[in-house]
Amino acid sequence: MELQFTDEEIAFRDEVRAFLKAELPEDIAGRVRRGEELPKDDYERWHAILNARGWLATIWPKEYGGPGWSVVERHIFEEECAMASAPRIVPFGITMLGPVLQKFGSKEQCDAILPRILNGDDWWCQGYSEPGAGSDLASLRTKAVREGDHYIVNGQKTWTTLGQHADRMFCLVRTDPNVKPQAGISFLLIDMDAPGVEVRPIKLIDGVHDVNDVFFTDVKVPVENLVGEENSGWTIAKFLLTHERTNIAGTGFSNQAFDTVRALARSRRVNGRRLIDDPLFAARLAQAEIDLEAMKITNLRMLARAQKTGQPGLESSMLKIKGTVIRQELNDLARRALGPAAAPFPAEALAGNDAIAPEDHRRNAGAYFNNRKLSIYGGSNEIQRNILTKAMLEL
Amino acid sequence: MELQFTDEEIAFRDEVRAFLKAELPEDIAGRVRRGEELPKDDYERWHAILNARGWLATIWPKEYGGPGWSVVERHIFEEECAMASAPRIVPFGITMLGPVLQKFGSKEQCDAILPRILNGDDWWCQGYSEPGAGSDLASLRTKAVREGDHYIVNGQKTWTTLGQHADRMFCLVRTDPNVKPQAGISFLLIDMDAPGVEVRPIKLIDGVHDVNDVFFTDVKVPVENLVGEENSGWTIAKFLLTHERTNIAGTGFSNQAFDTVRALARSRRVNGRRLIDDPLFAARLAQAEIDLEAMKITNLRMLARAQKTGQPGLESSMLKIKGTVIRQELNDLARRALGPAAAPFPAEALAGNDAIAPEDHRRNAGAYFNNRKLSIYGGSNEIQRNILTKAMLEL
Amino acid sequence: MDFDQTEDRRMLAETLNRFLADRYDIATRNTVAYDAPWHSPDLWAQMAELGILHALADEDHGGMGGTGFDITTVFEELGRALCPEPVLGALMGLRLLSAAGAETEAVLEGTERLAVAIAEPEAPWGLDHLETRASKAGDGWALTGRKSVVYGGPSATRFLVAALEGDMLGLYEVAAGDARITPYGMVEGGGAAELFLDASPAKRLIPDARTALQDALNAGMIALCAEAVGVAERMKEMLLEHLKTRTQFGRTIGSFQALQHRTVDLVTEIEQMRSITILAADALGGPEADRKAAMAKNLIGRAGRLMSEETMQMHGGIGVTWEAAVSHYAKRIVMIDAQLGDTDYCLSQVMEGLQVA
Amino acid sequence: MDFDQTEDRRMLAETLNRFLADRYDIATRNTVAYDAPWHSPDLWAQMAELGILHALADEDHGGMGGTGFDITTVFEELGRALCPEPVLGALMGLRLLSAAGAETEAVLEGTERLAVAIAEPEAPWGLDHLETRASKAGDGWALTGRKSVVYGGPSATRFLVAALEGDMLGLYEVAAGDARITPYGMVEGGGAAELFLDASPAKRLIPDARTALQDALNAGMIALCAEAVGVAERMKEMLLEHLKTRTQFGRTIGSFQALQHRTVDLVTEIEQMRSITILAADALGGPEADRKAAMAKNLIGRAGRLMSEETMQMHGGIGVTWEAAVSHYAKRIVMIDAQLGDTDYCLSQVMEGLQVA
Repeated sequence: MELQFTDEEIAFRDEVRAFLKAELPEDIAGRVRRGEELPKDDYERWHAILNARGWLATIWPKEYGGPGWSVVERHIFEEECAMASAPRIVPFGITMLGPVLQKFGSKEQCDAILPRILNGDDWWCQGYSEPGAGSDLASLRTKAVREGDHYIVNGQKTWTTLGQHADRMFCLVRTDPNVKPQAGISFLLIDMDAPGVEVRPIKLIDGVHDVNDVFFTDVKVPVENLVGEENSGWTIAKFLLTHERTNIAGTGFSNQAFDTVRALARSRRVNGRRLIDDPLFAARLAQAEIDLEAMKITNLRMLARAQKTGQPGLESSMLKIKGTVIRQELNDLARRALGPAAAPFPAEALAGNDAIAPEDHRRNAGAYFNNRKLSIYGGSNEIQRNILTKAMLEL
Repeated sequence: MELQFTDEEIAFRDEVRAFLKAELPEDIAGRVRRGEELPKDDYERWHAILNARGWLATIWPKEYGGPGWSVVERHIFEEECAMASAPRIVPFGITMLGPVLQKFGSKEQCDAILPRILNGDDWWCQGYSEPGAGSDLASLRTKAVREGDHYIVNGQKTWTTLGQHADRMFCLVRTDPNVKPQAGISFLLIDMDAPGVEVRPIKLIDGVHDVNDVFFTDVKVPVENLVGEENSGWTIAKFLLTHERTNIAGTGFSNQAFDTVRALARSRRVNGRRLIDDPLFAARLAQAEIDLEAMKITNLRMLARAQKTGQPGLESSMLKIKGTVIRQELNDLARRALGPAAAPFPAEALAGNDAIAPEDHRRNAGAYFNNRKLSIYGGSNEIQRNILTKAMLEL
Repeated sequence: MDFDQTEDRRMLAETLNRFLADRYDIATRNTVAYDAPWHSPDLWAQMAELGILHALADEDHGGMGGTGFDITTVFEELGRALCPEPVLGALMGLRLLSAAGAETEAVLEGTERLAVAIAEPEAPWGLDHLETRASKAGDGWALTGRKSVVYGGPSATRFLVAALEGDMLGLYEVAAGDARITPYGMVEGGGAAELFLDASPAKRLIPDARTALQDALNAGMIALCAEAVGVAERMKEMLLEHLKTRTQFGRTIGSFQALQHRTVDLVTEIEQMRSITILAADALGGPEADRKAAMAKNLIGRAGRLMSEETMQMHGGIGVTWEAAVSHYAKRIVMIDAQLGDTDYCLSQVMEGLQVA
Repeated sequence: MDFDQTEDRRMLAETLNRFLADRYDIATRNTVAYDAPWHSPDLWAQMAELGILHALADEDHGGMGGTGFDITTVFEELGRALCPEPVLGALMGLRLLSAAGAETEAVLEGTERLAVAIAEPEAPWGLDHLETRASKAGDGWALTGRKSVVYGGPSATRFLVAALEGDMLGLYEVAAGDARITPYGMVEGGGAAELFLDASPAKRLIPDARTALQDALNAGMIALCAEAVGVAERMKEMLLEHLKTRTQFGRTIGSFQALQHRTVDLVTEIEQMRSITILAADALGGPEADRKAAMAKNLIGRAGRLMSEETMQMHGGIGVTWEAAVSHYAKRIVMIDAQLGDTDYCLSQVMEGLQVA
């Protein structure tokens, strides 16, 4: 039993820290820290910086340009990035499509697409969810009908994160309506500028626009854009859903959120004392700290097992649930810490002499509401409980 | 909108208080306050005192010897009894069998049985639950086969509260195994001293014995002991389950429990201060007080409606859930308030100079564990949620 | 014991309900609530004409109500419609003007809009840590200090301000033109403002206003509780509708037992919210008013957060979109907690009552 | 980073597991646990012979272990078997004897049984409010005061007692015969005692023992946490078995989604319990030991109550009967909270760390 990192791992961590200190642009980190929406350019600059160092596609094998890191090294990298307020790496090309192509794609597809992902030539988005097919993905209805050497795609996708920036979408479509739902699905790559593709913004609860509806009307997609066999899309979808995700617990984000709330509670004075000296607030915060400390160990235990066995284990569903619960609790504390000063609408949160909240906290209420999505998307916490019931409890 | 009692109701409350002050034996109240098991004699003495005043069968119509109280008067009476640490009225004869006979029984049955209930000649117990038929009452298997002018009863009942004292049992038995479960059940009265009846104690988690298993082996029951028609027992069972229960929220018990914990927290010193000055304990207690205050109003709202419409409303399921949750929370606080001093086993809780808990608190841990049953019996809180889902949410 | 509303109040509720349903559909509401001045002067005038504001003051002061139950009747309907009009300032202001024996007519008729400025950046709740100071200035007074998150501030014509002269907390009136005001919209809609007083000219209404201010806070807290009940009732309707119509895995999601049980718990909490609000409304003006208002606001804060989070969760993705009406209700019921006293502050007040025998 | 146990500890766990499974079936356990002396001297001797106690002390003091992970290995197995033997006193006593440089052999071999007497009626947790006093008496010392709920007290041959001489908190040894002892069984089984010292003769082991006592408390808290993990793991097995076999309404109750989701949440909490115990065990003896032990004990207290209440609830009536093994586990996991520091006390300790930068 050894909780500490090895000397090599500590050296690696220091290297990551030094890199972040030197290379992460302060303007970008500031926006991340303040919880602002990032412009497309921020993501592209950060991807380019990581790619220059060879640290962009951290889960790709070396042969495709990955850094060849262990599970623990990836974890360290992700934690440090979160603590430094780096933007998250946009996952659609790097974390999702990349591994899919490497496993199911043709050599031509890999050669053509993977380098463009690394170089930021294409921004990818994901076309999974549909209205009426949220947690129940297999019931999707967007259909692709083969006509000669093209598919004709009609239907609608929704919750397409950052789709407004995307050049291409990987997409689940129904290619055979006459078999059971899971059997008739294919995995297709679609150009976002193809005629008949329309992207419409979805404004979220706090006014932020980072997800979209995408409509397809008779969109022509060349058959060579099919990944894997026709009607084998469900296998690919499952691969992606159960694909090793070291960062599912989001401990880096929660660490950062905890530090920020603690600093706020130490500096903010409320009714004659520091907020941190209010036992009721301090009790909530201490409890969140304890839960977070426990989850960090749970996360490391799962990582250590994954490192040994190559299997992430079903416990990733537990980490998803607990990770979102803790992060949402910290978001709640951050909002609550401001009291009435959390009220101003994020878009016009007050600044300068008129400010009522410290600079990094003007979106606390907005972030609290926006992050309610954490327990809904990527397989809602209810779905995770169903998965755990079936697989682990054998009920 | 008027929350206060009327002048008449206040006069009634004062009358009840004066009666309790004068008539409730102090030795009995002491045992109730300390949470001890009561000997049979305590119940019998208390019933006799109430009966002498005409206040025993509070829900019976006047013609059968009830006091003719309104819903609100009954509520006041129950609250005051609980606050004065009176024993509960043993419900099996008074609250359960009485109304059943009045509605479904023959004139002969009423004439023979009801006066004996009032006078304490017979102690009744209830034979509903069976091993394997807990929340799912309709699956009961104890069978009664008609042979001439008798039924021959075989099977087992369980959770028979205070059955060790009982002279007679009212009982659900299966009289027709060949129809759907609900249709083949009858309501039968069985003498506990009949040959073939065996009562075995069930010891509960805290060592207390107040429930029993009851076994029937070829027990002969005269057919005139059938209440209502043969195979109509389910109707009677449902009548009893949905029968107006003014006291389902148990607010009197919770009031009493709250006052007791508050007094304990004010007097007990822990690590240099009164327990009530520990903000974490005080916060829990204040929250429980608030929830209880709200529930008391919820309870009164339901009562006021019942008074007007004659219908208790489905909200009684809400009161069952919330009432048990609050009472169990207060039990938890009472145990927690003692810290390590809650440890001694109830049967030998220390007294005199060696006492480590005040006299009224030596069973706090035992009561906490024992009262976990509150959310299980009488229709578990899960069953209540199912009922509410179906009836109120129309889901 | 009687929990039925009087006929008058039932009519008031129906009138207001119909008015809001007609004029404040969610699209209109959002347009009004999220753009300066974060309320509709037109609709405000119409609401005043309906006599809604008269229900908030007693007959001795030009009104037709003013009891706890008049307040809850009005605010429950405002909550149901998610109405962003600055009625809270009118309610608290009318109570303060009444306590001062000042004229209320212009407020009752809707031509004057009041905002009550008590809270400060480091004293968000209660009256014990205020620092804004009043000093004599000629015939009148001058106030210096900063009042923070003044609800209805952007549209107020007059501010009623709590300020200290020595140790004495008084009530002062400041015309909107006599202070620097930074108006802003709130995350859930509606407007508030920062009020900067720099020797700003003021009129003193009550020299020692502690009791009157606490009464105004109590009334305001009860109003917010009732508003939350209205919000919660409407959320419940939306949730049940969603559970009955949304299908996943070939079934309505309302057929899943885990969601059923969670929904039952929410509905139970709404009853608790209503009950504690009744308790506090009944106590308004009496010796238990402070503690019962704090009790109510605490329970509303806890239950409101649960209601918000669970309702969004069970709505799935749609619940966190701007387009879904439920998301605006979900924001409001949470943000109510921060107004006039949050769960923790109110719990501390209730704890004090436990500690002293 | 490595979360596997060493081969030695794995063997220790297996040995103890097998021993307890063979000798401590639930019926035997209940007979032993609920009747004076609330443990089995025979089984204690056998356990010592197996070398279990040696795992609790380090090599410099006659043992073969003594680290946080040695402790958790032993206590998790004790918890799984619901073993009422007074190992906690041995653990804490061995650490104190080691700190004092005193002889440990008789304890390690099981012939002496130690009980550690720190807590008092009004000072149940921590070291800051103790009142028992030590004074010089001839060559030795005399102690006066009352120690309360001394775990393992009924069977102890020697007591290690915390007492003040002036402001200095020292560690003293009192022979069982030199004090008045009131032994009793506990609600979940096992024994404790009240210890009345009235100028009782004592030997001073450590003049200023604050650090040693806090270390013993930390070790004890970690042991209790690990015990709770063992209890919880066994409860989980019982619950899953029950959910899979018990039928209601013609289905196994484990097929009801509401229970499934609650069970998943329990299982998740068990992982959290294990994790926080690992964290605290790793920190034992280091600079973060106090705070991390408090963190662990707090989480264990919260999760333990949930585990107890939910497991009983899902078992239905049978779960609250004496006959059902699960009820005794349900008692133990709750009563662990009150030992050495409950959720609230431990949370306060963690809060202090937040308050100072």
